[in-house]
Amino acid sequence: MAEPWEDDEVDGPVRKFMYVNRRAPYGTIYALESLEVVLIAAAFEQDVSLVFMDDGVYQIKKEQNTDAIGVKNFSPTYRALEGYDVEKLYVEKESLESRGLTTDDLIVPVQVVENDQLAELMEEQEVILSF
Amino acid sequence: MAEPWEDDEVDGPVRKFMYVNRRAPYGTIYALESLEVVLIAAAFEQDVSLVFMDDGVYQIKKEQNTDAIGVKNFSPTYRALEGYDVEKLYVEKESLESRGLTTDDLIVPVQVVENDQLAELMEEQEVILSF
Amino acid sequence: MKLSVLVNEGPYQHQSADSAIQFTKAALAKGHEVFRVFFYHDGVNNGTSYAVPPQDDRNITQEWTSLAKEHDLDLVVCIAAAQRRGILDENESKRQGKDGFNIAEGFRISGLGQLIEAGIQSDRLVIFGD
Amino acid sequence: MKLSVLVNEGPYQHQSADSAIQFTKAALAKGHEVFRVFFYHDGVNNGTSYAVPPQDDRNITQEWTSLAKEHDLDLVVCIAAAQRRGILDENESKRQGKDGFNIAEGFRISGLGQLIEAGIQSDRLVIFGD
Amino acid sequence: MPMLHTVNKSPFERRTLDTALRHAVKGAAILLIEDGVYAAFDGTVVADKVKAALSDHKIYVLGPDVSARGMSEHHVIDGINVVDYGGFVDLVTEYDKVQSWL
Amino acid sequence: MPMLHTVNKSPFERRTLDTALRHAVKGAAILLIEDGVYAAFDGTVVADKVKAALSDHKIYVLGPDVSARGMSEHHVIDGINVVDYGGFVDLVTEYDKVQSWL
Repeated sequence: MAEPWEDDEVDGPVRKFMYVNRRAPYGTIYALESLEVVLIAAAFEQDVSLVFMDDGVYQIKKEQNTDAIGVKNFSPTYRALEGYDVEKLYVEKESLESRGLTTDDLIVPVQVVENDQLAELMEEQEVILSF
Repeated sequence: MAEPWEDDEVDGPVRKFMYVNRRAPYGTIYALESLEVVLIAAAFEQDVSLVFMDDGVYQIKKEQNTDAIGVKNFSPTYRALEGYDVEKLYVEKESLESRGLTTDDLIVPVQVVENDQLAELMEEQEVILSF
Repeated sequence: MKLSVLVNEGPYQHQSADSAIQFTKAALAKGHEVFRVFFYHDGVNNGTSYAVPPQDDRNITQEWTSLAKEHDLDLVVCIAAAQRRGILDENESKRQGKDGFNIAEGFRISGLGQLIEAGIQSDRLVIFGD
Repeated sequence: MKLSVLVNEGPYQHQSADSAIQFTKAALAKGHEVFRVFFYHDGVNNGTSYAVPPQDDRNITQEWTSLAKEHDLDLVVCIAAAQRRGILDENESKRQGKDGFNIAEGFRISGLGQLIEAGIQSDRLVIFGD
Repeated sequence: MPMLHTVNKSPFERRTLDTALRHAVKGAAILLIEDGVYAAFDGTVVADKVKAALSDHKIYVLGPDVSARGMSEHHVIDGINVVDYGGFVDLVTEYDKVQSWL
Repeated sequence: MPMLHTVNKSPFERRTLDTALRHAVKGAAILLIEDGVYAAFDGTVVADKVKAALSDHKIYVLGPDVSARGMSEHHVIDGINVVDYGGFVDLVTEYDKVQSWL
């Protein structure tokens, strides 16, 4: 489906972009500003994957409520990713398990992968942006 | 010995200040800017201790040569601390040993302490500045 | 009690500044005196008047400015750290031959001695950083 | 080859900016093309004209400016990250009703699309950060 | 009173919590804030270490940072007390001094 | 060629090196820079882990960061190659892409 901003699109081949999210939300800004890159990137119609691993799995934890820390809760935006055709979301199994989490704790549907599968997936990419 | 800047001195009781240095030099600025605090603090004639622990022990590693990274080598300044009457320098034994270092590797004479001695020393302080 | 606060990281990148603001508000609400808030390392970037964060999020510099106004807080930005990072008041701007300055309302630029003084004069010094 | 560089931390606080400069110089010395250097997160603070670091140390912003001049480098500061952190060019300054601006010579402010474009157009993207 | 140690780093990424525990005398308190709060929950690979520390230390966790991260106070390890910013201030004044393990 | 992984964090403070090693396929290379260089030396508590990794990976360390920190190239673990910034650039172009484990 064509969107108005797609006029801005850069000509060139479709490349495989992977965004690797490894930090918890709120303690640092990387999670939020990584999400801002992904949203802008959507207009470029590249082949996009998102990975949540290490503390990055906490980015998509359900029930975030930031009222008492005075910071904006940006977690609902992850639910909007599907509307931007960002549909390949991977979560590393070991990262989830060592934190006592399951996919039921997550705000979006994801594909759970083992760390060696993830390593192979990374090798298949053309550009890796790690946050 | 009275120094000219001691006119700036704040009236009040002498307090026990401890500066805890836990980060390696050059990777981040904390080591350098911690040293800048210690030098300024000397004018206030408080009871000052410096601790080097964890990666902070690397701050006083001999033979630093920063020519090829284009950053100023500030390690000689640690040798000047004595001239500022900053003479209580502690290094944590376990931090040294786990990094394969000995006091021979260090640019200044220090007192090596076990972690439980260090814990007691910290309890004796009135102000702890951790970098 | 008399408390002082040290902020070592810039706003937004780390939560430190937010934590420091919430802590300071809570201390004031409990009737404690906040002797000084000192900004060191990248913490000096809390004092820029040039930031324009998104309207649906907090404005950390403005929160400091409001707190300073309401409670007559002493917000001190370290001069050496500020020079390294590009935070200037009008005097410093002239002295360095720059075209403008960006220190926000309610902040003042001064030396590291102000941090040591806060350590001497306060019953507690609480540090927020990375 | 065509390389691009992403810098995610401000100058001095972390070594990232220094590493990025040394890497960029080495790449140019080897005859590679540096398509773009993009500054994101606190990396935007590399582009402040207000910094006055001690004279016996390096001036990171000036090094970028010189590199840009010598090699016609494209130094792009992310607009959203810059607004959050108080880096403004003349246009932005007017638009936001500020008194001055602090973008350094050789840098330009633009959107995140420039980062994606660098990822698409370059053979390699190398990231420096914390 | 001995001192209050604050820890603001994730126990899964950094060794800060270990360092704080190794340098806290018996009776010293630990307050988990910011990303440090992730150490406070049951069912993680660090939970046993934190439970063991409860025999020598009172451990507190900052509630606002717990809620922000979508973590549930119900899953906080038994014996760890949840405090708000006011409680943080009280701890700072009750204990003799504060060491921030940054 | 598989990819180049860069690690810029001290192995004594962070788990970044472990993470990089766990996600590097056989044949991928590791480049230690900034505070990451501390992993390259013999006689430390992480040396065995790094030596074991040499069977699956070429490991490089950035010389300028080694000298800056006063560490000696003589103590670099056998099998780890010391490179300068030019060598860093060569690695970036030789391997298919770069993953920076920040």
